Order: sequence, then C-alpha cells, then structure tokens
Amino acid sequence: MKKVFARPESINDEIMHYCAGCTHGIAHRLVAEALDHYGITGKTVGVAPVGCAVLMYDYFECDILEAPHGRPPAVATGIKRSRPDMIVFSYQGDGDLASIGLAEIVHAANRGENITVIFVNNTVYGMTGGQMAPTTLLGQQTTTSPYGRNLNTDGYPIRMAEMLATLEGTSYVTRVALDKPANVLRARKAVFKAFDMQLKNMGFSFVEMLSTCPTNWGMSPTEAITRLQEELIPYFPLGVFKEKEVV
Amino acid sequence: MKKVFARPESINDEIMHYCAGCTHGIAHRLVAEALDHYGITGKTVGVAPVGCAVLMYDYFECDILEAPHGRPPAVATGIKRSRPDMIVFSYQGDGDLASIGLAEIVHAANRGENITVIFVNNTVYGMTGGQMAPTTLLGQQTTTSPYGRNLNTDGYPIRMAEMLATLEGTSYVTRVALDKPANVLRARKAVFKAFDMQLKNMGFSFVEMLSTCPTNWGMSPTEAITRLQEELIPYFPLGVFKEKEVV
Amino acid sequence: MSDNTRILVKGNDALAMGAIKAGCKHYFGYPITPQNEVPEFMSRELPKIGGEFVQAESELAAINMVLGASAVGIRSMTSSSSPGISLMQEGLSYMAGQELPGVVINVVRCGPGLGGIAASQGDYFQAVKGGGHGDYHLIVLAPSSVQEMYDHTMLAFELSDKYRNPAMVLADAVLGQMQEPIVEREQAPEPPPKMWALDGADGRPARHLKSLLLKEGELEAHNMLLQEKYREIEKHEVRFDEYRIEDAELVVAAFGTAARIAKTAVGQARKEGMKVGLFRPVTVYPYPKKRLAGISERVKDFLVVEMNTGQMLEDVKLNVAGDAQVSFYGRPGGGIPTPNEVLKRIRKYYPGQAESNVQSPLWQTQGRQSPKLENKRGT
Amino acid sequence: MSDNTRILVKGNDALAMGAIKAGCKHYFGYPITPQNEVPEFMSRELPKIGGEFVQAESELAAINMVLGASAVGIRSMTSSSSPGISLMQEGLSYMAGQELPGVVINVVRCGPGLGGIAASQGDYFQAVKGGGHGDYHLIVLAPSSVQEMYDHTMLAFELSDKYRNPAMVLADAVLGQMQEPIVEREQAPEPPPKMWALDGADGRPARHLKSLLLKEGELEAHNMLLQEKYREIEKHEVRFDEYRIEDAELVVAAFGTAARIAKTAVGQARKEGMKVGLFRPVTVYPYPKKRLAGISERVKDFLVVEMNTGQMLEDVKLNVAGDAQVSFYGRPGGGIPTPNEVLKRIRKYYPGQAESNVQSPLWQTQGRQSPKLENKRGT
Amino acid sequence: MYYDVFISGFGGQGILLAGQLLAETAMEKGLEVTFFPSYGVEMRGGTARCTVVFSDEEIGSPIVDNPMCVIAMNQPSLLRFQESLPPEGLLIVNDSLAKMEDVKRNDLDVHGISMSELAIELGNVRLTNMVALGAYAELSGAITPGEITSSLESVISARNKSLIPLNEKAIMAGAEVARNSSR
Amino acid sequence: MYYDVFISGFGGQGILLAGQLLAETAMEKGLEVTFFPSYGVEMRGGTARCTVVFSDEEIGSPIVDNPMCVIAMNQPSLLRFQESLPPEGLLIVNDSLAKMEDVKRNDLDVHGISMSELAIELGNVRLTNMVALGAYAELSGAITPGEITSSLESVISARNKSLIPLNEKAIMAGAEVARNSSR
Amino acid sequence: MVYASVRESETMPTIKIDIDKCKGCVLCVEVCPHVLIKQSKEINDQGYQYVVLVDSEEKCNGCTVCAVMCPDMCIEVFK
Amino acid sequence: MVYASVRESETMPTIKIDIDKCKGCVLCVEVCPHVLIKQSKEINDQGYQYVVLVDSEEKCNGCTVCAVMCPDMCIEVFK
Ligand SMILES: Cc1ncc(C[n+]2csc(CCOP(=O)(O)OP(=O)(O)O)c2C)c(N)n1
Ligand SMILES: Cc1ncc(C[n+]2csc(CCOP(=O)(O)OP(=O)(O)O)c2C)c(N)n1
Ligand code: SF4
Ligand code: SF4
Ligand code: SF4
Ligand code: SF4
Ligand code: SF4
Ligand code: SF4
Ligand SMILES: [Mg+2]
Ligand SMILES: [Mg+2]
Repeated sequence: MKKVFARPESINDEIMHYCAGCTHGIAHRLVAEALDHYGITGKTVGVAPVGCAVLMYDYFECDILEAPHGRPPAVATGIKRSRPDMIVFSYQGDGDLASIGLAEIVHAANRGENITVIFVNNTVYGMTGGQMAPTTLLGQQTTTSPYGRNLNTDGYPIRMAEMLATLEGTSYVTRVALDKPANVLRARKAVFKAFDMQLKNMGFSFVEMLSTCPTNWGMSPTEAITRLQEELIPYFPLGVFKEKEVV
Repeated sequence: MKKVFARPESINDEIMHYCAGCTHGIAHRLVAEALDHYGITGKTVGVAPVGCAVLMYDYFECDILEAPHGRPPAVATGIKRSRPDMIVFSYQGDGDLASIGLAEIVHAANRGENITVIFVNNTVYGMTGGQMAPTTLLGQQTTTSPYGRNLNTDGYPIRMAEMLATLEGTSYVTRVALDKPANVLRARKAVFKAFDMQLKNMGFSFVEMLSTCPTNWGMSPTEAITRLQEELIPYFPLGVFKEKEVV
Repeated sequence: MSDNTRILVKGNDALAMGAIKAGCKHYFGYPITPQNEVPEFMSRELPKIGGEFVQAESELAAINMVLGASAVGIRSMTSSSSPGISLMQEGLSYMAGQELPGVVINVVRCGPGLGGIAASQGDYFQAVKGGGHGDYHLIVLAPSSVQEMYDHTMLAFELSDKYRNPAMVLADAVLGQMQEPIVEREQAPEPPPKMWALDGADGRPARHLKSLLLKEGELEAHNMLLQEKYREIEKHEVRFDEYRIEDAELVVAAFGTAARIAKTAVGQARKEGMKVGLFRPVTVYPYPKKRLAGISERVKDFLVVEMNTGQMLEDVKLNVAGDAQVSFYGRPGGGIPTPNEVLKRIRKYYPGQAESNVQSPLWQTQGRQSPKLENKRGT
Repeated sequence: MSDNTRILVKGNDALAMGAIKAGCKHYFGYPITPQNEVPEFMSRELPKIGGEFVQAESELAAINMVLGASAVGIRSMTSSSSPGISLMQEGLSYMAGQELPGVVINVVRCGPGLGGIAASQGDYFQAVKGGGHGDYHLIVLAPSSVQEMYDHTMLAFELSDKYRNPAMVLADAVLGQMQEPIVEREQAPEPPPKMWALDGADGRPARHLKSLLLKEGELEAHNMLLQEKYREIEKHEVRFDEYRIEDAELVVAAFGTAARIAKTAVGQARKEGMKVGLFRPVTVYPYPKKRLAGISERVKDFLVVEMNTGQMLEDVKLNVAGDAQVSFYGRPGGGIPTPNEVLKRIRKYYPGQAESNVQSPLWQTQGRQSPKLENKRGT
Repeated sequence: MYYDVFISGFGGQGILLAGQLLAETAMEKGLEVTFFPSYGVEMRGGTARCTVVFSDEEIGSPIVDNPMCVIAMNQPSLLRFQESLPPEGLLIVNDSLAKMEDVKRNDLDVHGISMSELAIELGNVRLTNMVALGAYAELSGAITPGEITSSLESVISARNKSLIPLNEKAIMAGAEVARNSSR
Repeated sequence: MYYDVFISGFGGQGILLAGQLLAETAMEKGLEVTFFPSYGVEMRGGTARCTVVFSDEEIGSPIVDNPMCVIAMNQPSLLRFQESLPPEGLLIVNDSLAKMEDVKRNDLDVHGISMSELAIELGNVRLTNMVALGAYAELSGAITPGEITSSLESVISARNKSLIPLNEKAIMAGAEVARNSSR
Repeated sequence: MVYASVRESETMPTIKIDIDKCKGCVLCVEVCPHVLIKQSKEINDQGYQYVVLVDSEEKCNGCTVCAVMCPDMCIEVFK
Repeated sequence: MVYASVRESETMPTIKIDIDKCKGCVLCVEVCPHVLIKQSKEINDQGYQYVVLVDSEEKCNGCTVCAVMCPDMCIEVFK
C-alpha cells in the first residue's frame, strides 16, 4: 500500500490560522505541490500579501517576504530582476491585487515580469472583517455595502483575468475554482503550468482562483462552496484566457 | 462675411506655454469647444494633471483644480460625488494616467463614475524631459530607454482605450488622433460625445488622443505629425471601442 | 432626544456620528483595522441622509477624493490607520499647499511597517511635524475619550474650514474600540459660503486651486502666507487640559489614551500625598507651547508618558524652561503603559515612597533595556 | 585613471556614479525633476555592467522594488524628489520594520504640494523624524558638495547594509544640478554575505522577513531592539563638519546647501573681524547631539540657517545647553538665502558693525513679515 | 465609588455582550463608565476579553492592570489572569470549564460557579454570560442584578427581544447561585 | 584668488556650455570651481543662466548675490542683473541684443561687445558664447583665453570635435575685441 | 499527531485523518463518493468537531477526492 | 493683438492670423489645400517666425482646415 496523497513537503506541520473550510488552505497546498513537483522550494521566494494570507510565511518551507498591502507585484519585480535565477511568486487576495494594488499588478503584467501570481478571489476583504472588494458581486451584502453592492455607487465586480489577458505582456492567464475535486485538480494543473512558464522564462503567469470566505459570507463551508458555484462561476467564467506557446 | 472659426470662448487669450506644434493645444481647443457647445463652462470643473498640461488652469474659462500626479480620476470622483450637478472632466497625459495613476483611472472607470476623461497620449513624459512612458513604442529612444524601448526589460506599450473598454463600468471609450484636420474633426466629435454622455448621466467616458511631443521626440512639428501617423496609429488603432446606447 | 441623554458608543462610531453632526455627508475611505467601524457606519448611514459613501480603491485615492470634494466646497472626510495614513502624505501636502479643508482621522495602530493592530502613539511625529514634503502643518486634535472622539471630529471640521487647512484627529486603537457614554451635540450650522470654492465659474471669473507656483518668489511668498496662517492658528486655537497642576511639583505630560492612563496614576499619587499634576495637550498642533513654558517657570520636573519611544517628548523639551528636567516613560509597538507603571516612575521623584508591587513593564520582564530615560535637558 | 584625476560632474550624476561604485547594479525609479539625471544615467550605464534599470510605474512601486531586491540580499536604490518621496513613506516604514537595507535619495524641491522645482530643505522633518508611521529612523546623510553627493551615496550603502536599515541621502535641487570637480573612489568591497537574506532555503530552514508581529509583546520587543540599534547608530555614526569654531562667539548651524552658503558668510564675517564659526551636521540622523551640546557649553549664541521655515532648528534647540540662545534665518518655497543675507543676520550679534548694502530677502521686499526670529530658548 | 472588572473567556461565550451590558447598566445608573474590549492574536475565534470600569467620578484609564475583579470564563483565562488581582481581589470562575484546583492564590475571594452547566440547564449554553453577570452583581455588590436586567432592552437587538425574559432568568439564577457559593 | 561670474541670456545662446567650459578650464588649472545653472519659469526655451565660481580655496556658496562680473547676453539680462553688481563690478554686454543706453549704473566697469554680430561674422551665430568667454577672459584677468581654448576638448562632444578650431577662433576674437572695448 | 480511524488492513485503500488539524468543515464529507467520512461528536484542542473515516465495509477506494478538497491538509490517502 | 495679412476684401473668404500667438510650427502651412500660408522671416515677441496668409489671388475658400490644425488657436476664419 502506497501513500498516494500526503501533505506536500513544501508546507510544514503547523495548524493554519484560516477559518474552517476556507479555501485559502487549498490554494496553499496547490502552490506547495508545484514547488515540490519542480523541486524548487530551495530557490523560491514567495511574496505574501496583506490579507488573510499574510501569515503564509508560517507555513511554507520556502523563503517568504511580507509586502505592503497591494505591492507584491512590485516587490516580486524587485526580487526577480535582481535574482533572475530564483523562482518568485506572489500570493494575493482580491483587495490586495484588484483594489489597492491594481497599478502594480497591471504594470508587472505589462512588463511581462517573469513571475507567477496566485490570485485568491473570494469577493470580499477577509482579513479586515468582510468589507466590499472590487470583486464583490452585485447585490452582495458586505459590511461596507450593507444594502448590497450597487452598480450605481459601487461599480461593477472587476474581472482581473480577462483584463490582464488583454495585455501583451502576459503569457499565461487563467481562472480556476476551488469548489470541487475536479476543479481543484484543474487548478493544480494551472498552478503547475504557471510555475513551469516561469521556469522556462516565458514571462508573467497568473492564476485566479475563485475561493470562499465562509466567515464573512456568513455561511457554513459547504454553503459557501455552493455560493461559489452558483454565483461566482457564472460571473467569473473559468478557463484559460491567454497562453503563449513555449518556443 | 461671417466668422466661421474662432478661438473658443471657454479659452482665454493667453499665449500657451506649449512648445511650437505641440498638439496639447489642439486638445485644449476641442475641450473648450465642447464646453462652449453645451454651454457648460460655468458649471464645469476641470482636473489638471501633473505633466505639460499642469498649467491648463491658466487658459480655461472654467474652474480648474490641480491634482497630484496620476490622481485626477480620484479627485474627479470626489468632485462629482459631492456635486453631481457639476460637469467634471480630467485631462491627463500618458505618464499621469497610464503609469502612476493606473489604479485610479481603472477604478474610476470600473465604478462607472459619471465623468469625462481626456487622455493625451504622446508616448513620452513631456514635462520632465522625455523619459519613457508606458505608451512608448518598442524601439523608441527616450532618455530612460536610451537603447530603445526593449520588450524584455521595459515591457509593452500599453493600450489604455482597449483595456478600459473591457470594463463593464465604461460607457464610451474611443481613440482619436490629432494628426490631420479630418482626424481632429473626428476627435472633436468624440469629445462632444464624451461630454454629452456625462450630461445624460450615462457614466464614464474616455477619449484617448494620439498626440505629438516634437520637443522630446527630437523632431520638427511636421516630422512629429508624420511619426504619429506612421508609427503611433498602427500600434494604437483609432476607433470607438465601447459605446453604450443612450436609453 | 434631550441633550442629556447619554448613549454608550464605541469610539469609532462616535467619530462617524460627530462627522455627520458636523454636516459631513461625503466619506471616502479604504478599510483598515482598527477603524473599520467608521466606513461601515458611513456606508450604512450616509445613504439615508442623501450623502455618499465611496469605498476608495486605496488610501491614496481616498485622500484625493477628499481633495476633490473639498475643492468644490463640500465638507468631506476620510479615516484610516497608520499604514494607510502614510499613503496619504503626498495628498495631505497638496491639500495644505492648496489650502483645502478636509478631515482625516488616524486611529493609530502599532508599527513600524505592518506592525500590529494594537494601539500606539507612534504617528505623533508624522502628524505634527509633517509626514509629507515641504513646510506645512495639519491642525491636529488628540482626543482622549469617546466624547472627544465625537467632539473633536466636529471641531476638526470647524477649524479645517475656518483656516482652509486639513485637520487630523489623532486617535488610537484604544479610543477607537472602547465604549463610553456620550452626549450627542446639536447639528453644526452650515459653514459660511466658501468664496474660494470651485463651484462653477458662472457669473464670475474662473477660479483655480493649485499648489504649483512657478513665478519667481511666488511660492516663497505663498509659504510666508501659510506661515502667517499657522501663527494665527497657534495664537487662537491652542487647547489643553490640566489636572491638579496648581501646586504640583512634578507635571506629567501626556496626550490621548496615555493621558487617561497617566491621570489614574496622578490621582493615585495624590492620594499617596505626592504633589503631581497632569498636563494634557488637546491640540498637538498647535502645541500649547506658551502654557507649558509658563508652567515650567514654577515646576522644574516633567515626566512625559507616551505609547511610543518619545515623540511628544521633543515638543515638551522644546518648550519648557532651560532649567526644567524632562524624563520619559513610554512603550512602543502596541505596549500600553499601565497606571501602575506610570506611578512607579512618579515615585522616583519621591525617594521616600515605597516601591509598589506592580508588575514590571514588558521590556523589563523580557530582560531588555528600557528606552533609556532621557537625561535632564541641556546637561 | 589616477585617483587624483578630477572630473567636472553634475551632482545628480555624481550620485549615480557613487552608487555604482558602491556596487549597486539595480536601480528602480520614477522620473521627477530635479533628479531625472539619476534614472537617465542608470538606464544608460547599468545595462553595460550587467545590472538592471527598471522604470517603475510610480514611486510607490519603486520603493517596493527596492524592498524586494534588498530582501534577497542585493544592493539597490531609488531616487526621487519631494512629492515622490512622500509616496514612499509606507514602504520606508516597512523597510525599517523589516530591517531591510536600501538607499533612497531625495533631491528636495520646494513644496508643499506640487510647489516648484527649485531647491529647498523643506523635507528635513520628513527625513529625520519619520514621515512614515511608527517609531523608526532612517539613516540620513546631508551632502553639501558634489563630491559628497558621490561619497555619501557610497556611504549610505555601507551604513545601510551595516545596520540593516534604509538610508537616505538628503540632497536638494542646487546640489543635484550644480557641477563641481570630483575625485572618483575605488570600487567598494563586496558587502559581507547577508545571513538574513531570502536567497533560497536550500540547505537551511526557510526564512521570512516581515514587520507583522502579533504575539503578545513581540512587536514591543522588536521595537526595543530597533531602538537599541538606533542607539548604536547614534553612538558610532555621527558625522559633522566644523569651520572656525575654536574661538567662535557665535555659531552658525546649517546643513547641505545652506551650510555652504553660510560658510561664505562666515568667511566674510571673519574677514570683518567677527568671531563666527560654522557647525555642519553631515549626518542629520544620527544628529550630532553631543558635539552640539559640547559647543554650547562655551558658545551661547547660535544662528540656524535653513532653506525652510525652521526644521533642523528644533534639533539645534533640543541639543544646546539651556541657556544658549538660538535664532533662525530661513527661506522656504524655493527661496535660497544668499551669503549676504546670512551675513546681515550675523552682524546683528555685532551691533558695532555697519549694515551691509545687501538686497533684502524676498519676504522683506514683498512687505511680508519674516518668519519670526525665534526667541531664546526657554524664555 | 469605583469598580472595575475584567471578563475573559473565548470567542462565542458572549464576553463582549456581558461587558457591554454591564457598562450600559452602569451608565443608566448615572455612573461614568468605560468598556474596553481586547482581542487575542487570533483573527477569528480565540480569546475574548474586556475591561469595564465604572465610577461616580470621571474615569482615568480604561485599562486596568490590577482589576478588583476577574471573571474567568474558561481555563486559560483563569491561568493567565488570577495573578493580576490585588490581595483580597474577587475571582469568579466558571468551573464548568476551568479547574478550581488551578486557583493558586489563597489571598483572594474566590467563587467557583458552574456557569455553563447552569446555562444549559436554563435552556441555552449561550446564557453563560448572563449567569456570570448575575454572579458578579451579587458578589461584587457594585450593582444589583435587577439593575442589570432592566438594562437588557438597550443591549439586546430588536429581533432578539423575545429572549429578554430568559436572559433575566439567567442573571437572577447566577446571582442566586453566587449567593450560596464560595471557594 | 577668487572669481565669480554670472552669465545670463536666453535658451539656445549656449550659456550653459560657456559656463561649463569656464568651469572646466578653472578645474584643469587646478582651481576649485562650482558651476550652477538656473532656469527660468519656462519649461522650454526662455531664460538660461549660470553662475561660475572659481578660487584657489575651497568654495562656499555656489550661489552669489553680488557677482564680480555679469555677462548679459541679451536685453532682459542686462535690465535684470546690472543691479546685482557691486561698485566697480565688471559688466560685459552683448550689445548686438542689448541696448547700451539701458546701462543705468555709472559705478561699473562696462564693456559693450557685439558678440552676436562677431559670431555671425565668424560664420555661426552659435559662437556667441565663445566670443563672450574670450571677452570675459580678457577683461576679468581671471583666466587667459588660451587656457580656455585648451579646455575645449573636454567639453565639446566627440562628434563636434571638428568645430574646435572655430571655437578657438571665436574665443580669441572675443578677447581681441574686448581688449579695445570700453564703455 | 493523532490519527483517527487508521484501519488495520494493509492491502485495502484507506485514508488517515489528522484530527488535531481537522477543523470539521466537512468539505471532505461532502465529496466522498461512498460517504465514508463522518463528523464526530468530539472536539479537538482547536475546538472543532473533527471528522473520522467510518468504513467498516472497506469501501474506500483511495480516490483521494476527500484529500483534494481538504483545506487543512489533514488527509493522507493510501492505496 | 496684431493680425497679419488681413485682407481688405469683405466678400471673399479669408483668415486672420494672430501673429503674436503664432509659434511658427507650420502645421497650418502643411494642410492648406492652396498652400496659402507662408512662414515669414520676421520673429515675434515670443521669438518665433510666425506665419502669414499670402493669398493675393483670393484663393482661400474658408475651408478652416488651417485653423483646425493650429494648436495655438491663432487662426480665425471668415466666410
Ligand atoms: C495600506 C493598507 N491599507 C489597508 C490595510 C488593511 N487591510 C488588510 S488586509 C485588507 C484586505 C484583505 O482582503 P483581500 O486582499 O481580499 O484578502 P483576503 O483577506 O480576502 O484573503 C485590508 C484592506 C492595510 N493593512 N494596509
Ligand atoms: C509623485 C510625482 N512623481 C513624479 C512627478 C514628476 N512628473 C511630472 S509630470 C510627469 C510625467 C509627465 O508625462 P505625461 O503624463 O505623459 O504628460 P506630458 O507632459 O507628456 O503631457 C512626471 C513623472 C511628479 N510631479 N509627482
Ligand atoms: S476570514 Fe474568510 S478568507 Fe479569511 S481565513 Fe476566514 S474564511 Fe478564509
Ligand atoms: S514637451 Fe512635448 S508635450 Fe510638453 S509642451 Fe513640449 S511638445 Fe508638448
Ligand atoms: S479516498 Fe475517496 S473513497 Fe476514500 S474516503 Fe476519501 S473520498 Fe472516500
Ligand atoms: S476537509 Fe479537512 S478540515 Fe475539513 S472536515 Fe475534512 S478533514 Fe477536517
Ligand atoms: S481656410 Fe482653408 S484655404 Fe483658407 S488659408 Fe485656411 S486652409 Fe487655406
Ligand atoms: S499652426 Fe498656428 S501656431 Fe502653427 S504656424 Fe500656423 S498659425 Fe502659427
Ligand atoms: Mg479577499
Ligand atoms: Mg506624455
């Protein structure tokens, strides 16, 4: 009998601080599996966001750097430009990446920085207690959209993958969901691909992961999964939006 | 004999500080013509960028507010939200809008702010003496891309109109050129339309104007016009990228 | 509701209530702990009164939205906490340069960097010496109760409009999170019309508001005018609070939360027969320089207590008489001095007094050095 | 090229040359006048030596690129001018909190706001008191010649690495634009390996660099360690310069460009028989406190000269003896004090001396009040 | 008069509501009062604590290093905060979740009350906080149980108004049990 | 020794190059020197000015309020800066573009030289700055025309090296004319 | 680590659940094709009602989907 | 304002050029279908060689394209 599934080696044995059923944990595992797969843990630097994943340095076996809120892409640029031999990824929430850090992600993408970006879109500011995010769906109640997100005053949920795919500088842009095993396995492939692109010096790779925040959605983990499937996926379609051929 | 063409009323009689042949002057005139046309000079606030157009308050007959570099869309949002009865436009260069102010323009667009944005794209930082802009063309020499813009290190010239058109929040997005009378007249129409949209509460309107910077391109004004036609237009295609129907 | 109805309110909510009572209907802000109750309150309440709540994409955007609203004559505000306030420094410098009113609230948390969410007074320098570029000042109020969170926010709007200058309420996480009974105030009167506002050039020449002044000498002259304004503010708007200072031999100086803690310690010291008083600047810009100088003509010992490594300390030293002695007790990085810790420092001035059995402050239990007690000034 | 070969160099170019000599091959920056020569130089030269020039999308991005490069152990820098530096305050606070080296150059222009592009020293407070949030310090060097623009940039890299702390070169538009002969230095030795750098966890446990410290007391303890480091820096890295101070009755204190101007005035005053000296802090953080205190035991009159409304003035007042008198002459907003203006203030201490026929400073010719000459301290 | 009390337990035990109710009661009595919540390191769940101070004079510090009373609603709170009490201090322990044998000091006025059990008996474990308050009122003499119940309306949200009688009952039960309790 | 000079004109007259050449010359002579350019308000064109200070001692201020010499290359410069000269100061005026009758002070050592005309005669109006420098060398005695010409190589960019002889000629011509000039 | 429900069998596929880390989110419960995972009544040190494998009929086929969904990486699968 | 080349004719289309404001960029020159605008040898107070209308044959048709291109709004067109 063989162990066919285990905690990846690139993650330590700590109990994670995430809420029960929060899919940040799955996202962590997928990244760690990619590091394991390519054997790059020892030469990787992860850039942590400010958001629920700020503590990710407590879990990963690779080096991790804390970036100011929204700035991971700039920080990652600084790293990769000065140590092109290292593998660099940023891991960011939707507040971090799509709101305060929008200029940084678009410009890193546009410059075609040879980095990998993991974007965890849970349509809410998890860490600060459930405020509206740029990805919050229309009508969704949050603590700062108490009457539901209103397109007239709050604008539209922003689709980052689509937007970044329009930039010449991006090489791989995809959206996946962490809602069911089949999609998680697709997500895994996407993350692998994203690191593979970097290893092949193909430039900027981006994986948007539709994720849950049971706590701030006010739902049980399984209800949250259902919401992800029924509300998020229809607005944020899954798929590969851009994939440059490896030459 | 009738005067069929004159300086618009919304512009005063000052000699402008722009270099000879700089098309910023044309852009100014078009905006002023729109203010004249709709008779809105007295209830308009323009938001000036930091860039060569920073001094535009010296010329317009409407109220003008200076914004920090890149922040006109946020400033305009503040104005329009507190005085929805006023007409608000921002006037921005490519450094201002597409580089440092990228987050602000994308989010104002995404929120669908009911403002008008005039974007003067001259592929260079005019005011500071000719550094590379996000819109600088590949191979173009500037003082900070002395060997020509290199896609590997500097990334790709960014197409703002295309990017903003992908956002749900935008109502009117177009790119025009200030290279020849026919195109200037098209640009005029676009500017009129952009203000008209605002007057009809249709939301965010955006006019990108391909413009020249003879000084920093190191060319005579006519050579600059030729470059605009031969190099800029092929990369930055003219046209309407988005136009919501007036309901 | 009679004026005497007290209600139990959280500091952050009091800020927001005070703002609305001041006539602020426009709020622009970005979430950050420990002040999220402010945007949350505003998003709930402003739509009800015909106002607008905009969740800005960042603090940078937020301060610039305030700049815009202010320029067209509308009272507006933003609130944040330390890292977010750092991002507003360029905007604040612009607003000061353009002489635009506007209220900014800093519910200070501990730093530097991401730090933590506990209370701190580590942003004093940033607030009063100018965290942005150039020679300018914010008007800075330092509340020390929930009632003052409410009142100071109202006052900030008033002063900000009066002097056409951005005003800051410098609170902290304790004040933001604690609850106390407060009394609501009357709605503030409409501010007088703003003859400088960009409210449309109809029937008048176009106006502009800017800080760029390129003609030779123009910017220098503008700076001189700003300095004159600051002198006016220093003349008219100094506010401070005193407790048992009349016969004090030792004066504790502290602001905000630290002042409340110190007050308990001073009360206890008095009970024990020590002649100690408390001096609390309410405005930290303008700083109560004269009063402090006045006190120091008689009192020669000062103890500054802060939730930082010694920032207001410099303003105290700068303003007391040359022969006064100023020492310091502070805890940075989220450490909150306790009344007993302060009392222990007070006792040092009374060698006869027995040591109390209080717990040591953190840095002692951890075997670290305290931030060295500053020696007396000038020696 | 022998060491004695002098070359005529512009201050901004000297900065860039010094950086490269310090081993900096990575530059991240965003254009702003009056320091554009720095990114322009770097974009030209770095590719030649296998380095990287990245034109960041903003100053915010630039400082964070430096943060990233620094975290993996690479010497890197950014440069900007006042408004751009204001945008870096959050990043600087993070770097200080994370104890990351890195060099930031501020070629100060006049403010507040957009202001103008002329020289100023209006960002002194921001640089030395911490423009960002929390209790931290930058190491701040204040060059006053083109040679020092070069040398201080090299020194900034050295100190920054030595103390794992961001360092700033606080220049101004005069220093950035002027040309002087300089002597090039030897290439700096490679810094010792950085045992804390995130250079890959191969063969060692994973490292992380962060400023978030949530365990109870952890952030306070970290702050105490930072403070200990600052005490170390204050002990070992103070640098200053003196001119004819031995028998001076009046000491002029000034830094950077103002110090050069003051030096001419002091030289002239000496020629006229007045016993005047010049004290020039070279490090403005750490500030030469002790030396200044020492001087003030003998000298009782100080005149602070700045291109602002009185910022370093506070540090002088804080550190001279209680009975010393400190007055001030400054011009903000791009006004540059001239040697004659300074001389005129010096003459005030010598009532016997005839008034010079110099032109009045701007604020007098414009009928404005001067920023009131500060009274002697403590009275 | 001056009273202060420190209530500590884990998230979900209604610690903050209890503190707020006490504060409200004191305020309605015409006293000065401060209520200061403090959270542990954990972002969710984890510890919950608060300090309530009330007095007929202006209150200085809302933070107290040696509170007159500690209500330890669970084991970690007991371990951690018994030390902070001054001699003769009042320690009220929820002995459903904390072990009385871990009370190490013998200079205190200690009361073990099976708050959680009592609450469950009353029909809902979430009443534990009310039981605690009743006990506090009884033991501290700072305030009466009746004063607390009469402030319930101000603190309980509209849609939970129906629960007021149950809460009243829990407060009274806590007071009752406390009356007969001791170490 | 100590000399300072203020050169002022409009953009395009080569003011900054002249200042730089003077600075280079002084440096190559082993002197201390500072060169400080200052621009007018206009972003392009407009005024161009610079101050050069050289001395055998360390130089204090690179900015001078009462320079020993003003070279006024056009009319606005003459109007604006003659006042800054101390009594006996040296005022060199490009009288091709500035009116000598606007020299209001009579306590100065004034020299009107038709620099632009001379330059045009020499073949290129852009030589005006070299003519000015030659005149300055001759009249100030601070430096010799020959010293200036020998520094030309360091300042003139590689692709313009062929122009050096012409520049030398202009410097010498300026000196020559200055020798015979006076008010 | 305390593992619950480790079967004796060495030949049949099975899973191990790290009940200390389990947060009782039941995402694994939802996806098991044979509904073999059950939430227990017990709570662990974290305060969560952890889950256990209840597979007396040895139906587990080691398909791994439970582990794939577990956010806390509590599940190891053997096959 | 000093206008150059204002024709006497009141019936034929023509243009007025504000030569004080003109910067001599010649963008108008390039677009006139009849090549009626010429750069003069004179410079104005700004230092630019301004342009003038040279239209002795009254060819100007008031098409306005010169004015449309003028960045400095120096041209008025009459028709
Ligand atoms: C400059 C700054 N602004 C705001 C914050 C507060 N803050 C921390 S995390 C966060 C947003 C978190 O949301 P998201 O990025 O979506 O991550 P999640 O927690 O949902 O995974 C905010 C606004 C901060 N730390 N710094
Ligand atoms: C925060 C800040 N950073 C940088 C600058 C310097 N700056 C002024 S204008 C400008 C760019 C101008 O380019 P663009 O926006 O394209 O306008 P243009 O002059 O080309 O019309 C820059 C970088 C500034 N004023 N403020
Ligand atoms: S708050 Fe939301 S995003 Fe954050 S850990 Fe909890 S469930 Fe996950
Ligand atoms: S620098 Fe360029 S953009 Fe600016 S005014 Fe001159 S030509 Fe126009
Ligand atoms: S491995 Fe498959 S069958 Fe076995 S318990 Fe998990 S989900 Fe069920
Ligand atoms: S998915 Fe993991 S954490 Fe959730 S219940 Fe199953 S084993 Fe426990
Ligand atoms: S109006 Fe037409 S025809 Fe007349 S000058 Fe202008 S371009 Fe030529
Ligand atoms: S286009 Fe205007 S500015 Fe240019 S040459 Fe013609 S008239 Fe003059
Ligand atoms: Mg999120
Ligand atoms: Mg541009």
